[in-house]
Amino acid sequence: MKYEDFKDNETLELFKQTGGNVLFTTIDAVINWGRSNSIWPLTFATSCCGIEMMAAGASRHDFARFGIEVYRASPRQSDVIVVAGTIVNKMAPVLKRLYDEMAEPKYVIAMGACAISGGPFYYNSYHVIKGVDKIIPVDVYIPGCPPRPEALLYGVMQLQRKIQTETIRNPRKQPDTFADTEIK
Amino acid sequence: MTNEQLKEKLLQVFPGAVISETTQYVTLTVEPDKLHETAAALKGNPELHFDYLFCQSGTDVKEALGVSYFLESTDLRHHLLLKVSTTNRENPVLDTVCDIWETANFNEREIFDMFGITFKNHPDMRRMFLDEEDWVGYPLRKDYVDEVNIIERN
Amino acid sequence: MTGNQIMFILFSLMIIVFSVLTVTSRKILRAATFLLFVLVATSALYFMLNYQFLAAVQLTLYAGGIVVLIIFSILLTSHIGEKFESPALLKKVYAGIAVVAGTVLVITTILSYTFQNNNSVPRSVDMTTIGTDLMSYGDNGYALPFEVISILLLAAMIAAIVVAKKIKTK
Amino acid sequence: MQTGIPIEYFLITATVMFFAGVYGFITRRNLITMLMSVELMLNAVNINFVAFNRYLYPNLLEGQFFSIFIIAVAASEAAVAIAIIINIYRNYQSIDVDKTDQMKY
Amino acid sequence: MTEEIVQHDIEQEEYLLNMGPQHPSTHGVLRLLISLKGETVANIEPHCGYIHRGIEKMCEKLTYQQIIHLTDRLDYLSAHINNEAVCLLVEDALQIEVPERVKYIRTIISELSRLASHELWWCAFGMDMGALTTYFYGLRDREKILDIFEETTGGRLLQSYNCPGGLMNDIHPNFQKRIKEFIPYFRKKLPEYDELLTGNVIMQERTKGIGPISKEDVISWGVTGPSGRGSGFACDVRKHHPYSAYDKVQFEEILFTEGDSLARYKVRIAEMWESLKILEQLVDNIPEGDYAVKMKPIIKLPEGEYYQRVEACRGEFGVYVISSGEKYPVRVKLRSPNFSNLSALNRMAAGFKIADLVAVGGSLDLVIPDIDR
Amino acid sequence: MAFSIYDLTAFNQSIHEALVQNLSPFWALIVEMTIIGLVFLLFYAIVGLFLVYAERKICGFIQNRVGPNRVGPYGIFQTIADFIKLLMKELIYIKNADKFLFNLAPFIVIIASFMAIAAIPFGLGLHAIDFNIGVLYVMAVSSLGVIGILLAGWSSNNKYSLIGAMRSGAQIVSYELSIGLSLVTIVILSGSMQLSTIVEQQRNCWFIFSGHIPAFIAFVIFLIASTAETNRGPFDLAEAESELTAGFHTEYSGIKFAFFFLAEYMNMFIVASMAATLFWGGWMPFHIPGLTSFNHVMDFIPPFFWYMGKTMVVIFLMMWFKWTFPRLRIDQLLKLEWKFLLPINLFNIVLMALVVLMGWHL
Amino acid sequence: MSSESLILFFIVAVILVGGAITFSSFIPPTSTNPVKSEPYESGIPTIGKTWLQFNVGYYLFAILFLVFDVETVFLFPWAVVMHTLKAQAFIEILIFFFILGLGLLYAWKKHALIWE
Amino acid sequence: MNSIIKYLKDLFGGIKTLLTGMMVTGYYFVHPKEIVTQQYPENRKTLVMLDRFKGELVMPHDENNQHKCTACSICEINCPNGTIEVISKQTETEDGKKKKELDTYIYKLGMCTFCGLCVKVCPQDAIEFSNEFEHAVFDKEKLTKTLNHPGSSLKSKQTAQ
Ligand code: SF4
Ligand code: SF4
Ligand code: SF4
Repeated sequence: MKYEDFKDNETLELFKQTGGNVLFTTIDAVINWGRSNSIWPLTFATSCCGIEMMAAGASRHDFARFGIEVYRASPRQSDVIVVAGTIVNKMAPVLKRLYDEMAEPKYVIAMGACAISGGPFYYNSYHVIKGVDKIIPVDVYIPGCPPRPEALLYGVMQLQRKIQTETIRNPRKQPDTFADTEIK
Repeated sequence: MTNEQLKEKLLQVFPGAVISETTQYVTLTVEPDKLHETAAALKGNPELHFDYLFCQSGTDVKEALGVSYFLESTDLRHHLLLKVSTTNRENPVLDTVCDIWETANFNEREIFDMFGITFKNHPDMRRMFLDEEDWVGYPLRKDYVDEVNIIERN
Repeated sequence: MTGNQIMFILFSLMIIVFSVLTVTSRKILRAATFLLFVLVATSALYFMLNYQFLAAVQLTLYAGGIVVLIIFSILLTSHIGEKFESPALLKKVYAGIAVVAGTVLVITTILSYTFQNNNSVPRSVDMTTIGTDLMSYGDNGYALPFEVISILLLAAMIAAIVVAKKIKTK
Repeated sequence: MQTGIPIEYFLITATVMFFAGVYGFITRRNLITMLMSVELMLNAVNINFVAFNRYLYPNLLEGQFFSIFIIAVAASEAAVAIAIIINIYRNYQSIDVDKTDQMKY
Repeated sequence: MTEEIVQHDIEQEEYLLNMGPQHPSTHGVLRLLISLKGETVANIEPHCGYIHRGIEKMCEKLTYQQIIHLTDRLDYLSAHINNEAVCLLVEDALQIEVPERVKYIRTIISELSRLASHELWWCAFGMDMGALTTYFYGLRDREKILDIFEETTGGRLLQSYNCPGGLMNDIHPNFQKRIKEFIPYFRKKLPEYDELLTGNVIMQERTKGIGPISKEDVISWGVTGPSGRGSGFACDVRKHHPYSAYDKVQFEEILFTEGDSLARYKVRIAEMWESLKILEQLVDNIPEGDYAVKMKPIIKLPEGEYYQRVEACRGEFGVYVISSGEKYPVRVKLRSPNFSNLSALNRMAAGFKIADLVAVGGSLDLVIPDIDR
Repeated sequence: MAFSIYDLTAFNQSIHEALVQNLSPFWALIVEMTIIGLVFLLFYAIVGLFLVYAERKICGFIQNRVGPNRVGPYGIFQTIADFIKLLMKELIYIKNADKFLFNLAPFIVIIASFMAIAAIPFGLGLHAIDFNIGVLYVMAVSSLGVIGILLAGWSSNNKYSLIGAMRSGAQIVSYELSIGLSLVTIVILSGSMQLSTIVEQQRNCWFIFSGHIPAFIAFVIFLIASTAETNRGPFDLAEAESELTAGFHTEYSGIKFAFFFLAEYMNMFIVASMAATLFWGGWMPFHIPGLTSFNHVMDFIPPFFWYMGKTMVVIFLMMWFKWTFPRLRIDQLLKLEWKFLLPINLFNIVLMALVVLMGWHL
Repeated sequence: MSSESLILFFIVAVILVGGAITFSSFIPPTSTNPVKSEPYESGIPTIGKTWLQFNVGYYLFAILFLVFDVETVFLFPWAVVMHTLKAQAFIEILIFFFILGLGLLYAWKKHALIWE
Repeated sequence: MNSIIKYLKDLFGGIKTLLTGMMVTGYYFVHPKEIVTQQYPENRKTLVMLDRFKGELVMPHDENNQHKCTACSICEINCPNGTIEVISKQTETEDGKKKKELDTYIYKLGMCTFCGLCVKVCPQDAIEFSNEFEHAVFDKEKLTKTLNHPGSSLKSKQTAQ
């Protein structure tokens, strides 16, 4: 897919850092190539969006083409956490814990309206987190309720593009605001 | 059994019972202190034999906290709505029926969680969904307010 | 210095260091791991001496069998945080003295004795020889011990099962 | 054949190993570690056998056979010993010799 | 003194093991706190609420049309059927007779939902058992159904196709054609399911006699749906309280009496055949007519209490509404089948191994958001 | 013989001689072995990566999908990307874990499999070390891997790991017996334990044919047992994802996890090679006695390809198993071994001895 | 090639594996937070000890394994000479098997082969 | 004897079931044409969404940059979760009458549940769903969209008819 076909290129440009000598750029390119083509997700699905995530992994859409089919059940070995579904107050500490237990570098995809903003449960709900970006830093947002599997694939490609902007000398910093978010 | 027959039968078994009828189900209203014995009789009486509690719901209507039990007999195929309510909002206590219908075990925990109705003799009276340690209040009550989490839609 | 010598030094050092560690480590599973290293190094010595079958037996039975069994039982009986309290100082000292004395004594004896290197033609130790010896009766035959081993194994198996059997009266 | 390595070296290695086993056997109070010490001693003996065989009687196989049989016996011994140890553990919740001899059946 | 060897005679302290909230075998965010003795499960304590979204509370602030979009998200695999319950309730309360066409279409889509749901269950169950390929075959066939959904309703998983009084829009012209293509296709594929998993000796060994529960217990615990019918509890709402077009079709209520995981498994497989049968009977006979009756823009139910039960994919789904005559309901209670089914898990799986717990959990086919609501 | 054109012994010899002439014997050995070690390690890594890729493609095709295809043509660089990723991933240390053992475990696992590969004949003269006890050696060395697994499970300070480790420990040691005994069956037939001799003896007829029924039984048992020994489905209880998340390596991240992963595939490769070598004649071409011209054609396929081809067929079988069958439960698994495979195996040995005794094997 | 070569083999492997691990423990980005080094248990803090009292059943299999392992090892030399010694070896092994078969039978009868 | 026969029957029966299973997977392995994978980013050119697919809410504008929305806010009220915000402005027409007109039609894509109520209730049919699904972004703000194009105006009645 061509660069122009993607959405939100403006934000991507912000991520891109200039500079670095040739050696580092090459190394970066190699490492980023490896990282972006081997994004192993954590088996983490809370509700309806999880089913579409499963569907994305199945034969019709075949996640595996991107090399992403290696679902790891242990956060130690996974690279991306796809928050597929609603996160409620009781689940939030768990999610945060899982995120914390993952090994760097780690990424987060917020899949579906619930993960982005609480979606259908934004108003009048007493137990839903209004967007996972309140507890963990999110890299890519995929709207939809649920997003169709292609949309998830598209989101993954967006994440790949984002990973490719990283440099080894200046890895993506975890925003300080999240370092010690206290979840009640 | 038709609803009419059922009503007669009920009056036979529980003389002086308060019986009404919604569009669907015969409704039997009991006092909290009679609840357990009525329930036991409903299941135990071979001609009523309500062995299947298919829905148990807490209610909060007009001052009274209550519980509705939807009963069905799996062999006689008749239905009953059993209702009980208490006006004590501070410390509502009802008898448990989970020794009669096992499914009440979880349902009563849920009702406790959502309405704060405590069930006497329940083996495991804890919150079902919300955090046991630090959740305050009973969300499904009409007077529940929660400024932190709820965003009201104007 | 030849390769052989270097390797010998390597392995004997390994054996010595790890056997000392085995008996002094305060974490039991580590001790077992050190024991494993000792046994593997021993088997490497056998390889050096060209007793390949023996070395493989050492690896299979000692390293792959006994150590696995020991580790299993450790996994069953002790907990990761557990450490032995180090033995009483006095005991340590006594044992140390006795052991050092014994070692010195034996080593001096060994050193003072001159071994007669036998220069007769080494017998080849390929599998056929071993097998034939093991199967034959007579002077160089080990048929009897071979059968006896089976009885030993039978006994061990029955013993283990009997011991492991639950005793209900308790 | 093994030029350059005198037999004494083998014997010394075995000696140290043996006495390490002895030390462990004396100081350790844990049955499993004691068993491990015993294995060390047996192993030291094995090395001796093999060294003697190779250096002094290269035309025979006795040393090797002895070692093999020792290993087999050691295995059987370990099997039974572990069975006993586990049994002790079941009954006393401990495999410490000091504790186990206080608690009589 | 018995001669038998019992290996766990140590006063084994029970130890606790967490399964979930993030665990592949709990199919979502259920947390099971398991007390183990050795590898035997002594007790299972389900901890729910990791996806409790307070839907019942939210319903009190929504109109009846809007409730639909929340019932979708309860048991998302039988989204359409849940919606149907709400719609039927409203229609009953207002005494509206919906056109026959609507009834037929609703029934067809319900059965398609059931097929899709059972296929997903099959693949998830296979995965639980460690047969990883089932996952792909099940979802492959499910996609065909999703295509039918998408073409007509615009949604793959959550259709929001029902509305009080009828349907959101008419069926797509291709609807019948696609179903007629699908039926023979799936009739060919379904035997493969049996060849791959059902007959497999390992699978049989692992499920036969595992997690048994008697009919009395099933009734008492309120276990419904295929799980209940695996124990011989005749609880098919479609049969006993027919709604929509179910009184016009011939189908069997699948009953098995063993009550073990294998029976629950077989019920679902057999139900897929039944669903195909129902589809065949209906698909050619969709009557002409409107796809919805005209409703007032604001629906107010007369004061009173209403209850509607339907047969969702996992059991009996019920909606209980107390109305005060306003446009918002006073109380909405959603009787979710999974909640009751979960409560019996301890009864079924205690005394078996952890691996069996997974098998039993798989055979119950739990959908956690439906439990937590 | 025609295939002697592929004999690499002379080639090896010349390298050896060049080294010996130019360096002192000690250094010659060191250099030689380092070269061989590096070559083997490279081979090891390539095979490992390839197997991972193959597995993903094969299961893709079995499951009606295409598998990795976006990284390089047909996705062949997929596993390399994975490897780079894993190499650049943080290593996590677990609180209260026994750091020494925690780090040691992957070493043991990977070195055990690496040492085993040294004895396998890949082709005529393509042999790192040709022991006269080769069969026993491979068995001995690969049996050490289980220690690594046990250590990994225990030292992670994690319940899932511990259960996983205990399970796979019990499983591996049990099935090792079956492997050993089916190897014995073949040793009876060949009368040698040297792998090169065993291969040589199959010049005219592979053992699986010349050994009649007992060899076939032994092969089946070997296949089952080696699938179990390598912790692969349907025997993958140790990492039974639906019960124990990731089993004994739950707490391992990054490259250490990669080593476990790699070792699993390499063990598979080793047992497959053993199966190919012992039962299907290793690098020996397929010969039908009597059909000389056919045999000649076969001879022109280089031995290495024969060897690889056979190994891959066995590996494919194992993958096929994995992607078809449900997982066994631990007690069923042990029952299978102790109540079925072991007695059948013992019986089979006697049968084979009888075959040899009667001279039917020729 | 001599068996010493094994050792070099071994050393090469150790160095490369160790090198990879060392590389990987310094170069990649790291982050620290309090829960990262806690054991993972489905996203919930671990309850109780992480060490479990295991089903003791496992060790019985380990013991039986050891016994049979010894047997296997002794079978190898026999197997090699089966060709040459023929009947003599055959008879000896029959005796050997008979005795061990008794053991297996015993274990079977005592239900030692069933896992709890 | 019977038990032995049963044992063998079980054994071979079991093996047969295993082989049946392997036949199924093996069949698919050797039939690559059964592969159902649609290769999404590669097939993007040819990918046709089913026309009712609800991907995103849009407000169609005609060539004069005119839309049909009268800013009546019915969709806003009917939306179950407040995804839509209709901001209207009062304008004066030539003849001096006050008239409500659409100022901004805010649609929060990150919240929409695609229930379709808004489209259904809109009296003017001013909004509809598009098939677009490639929405993933790095910045959440990008998901809040203004549906009416800048400078657009209400379609006059005549042209609408
Ligand atoms: S965004 Fe929609 S589909 Fe996804 S979890 Fe939330 S409600 Fe379910
Ligand atoms: S879109 Fe339709 S319903 Fe919404 S404000 Fe405009 S005209 Fe009214
Ligand atoms: S589709 Fe539903 S959620 Fe989305 S804007 Fe329309 S009414 Fe609101």
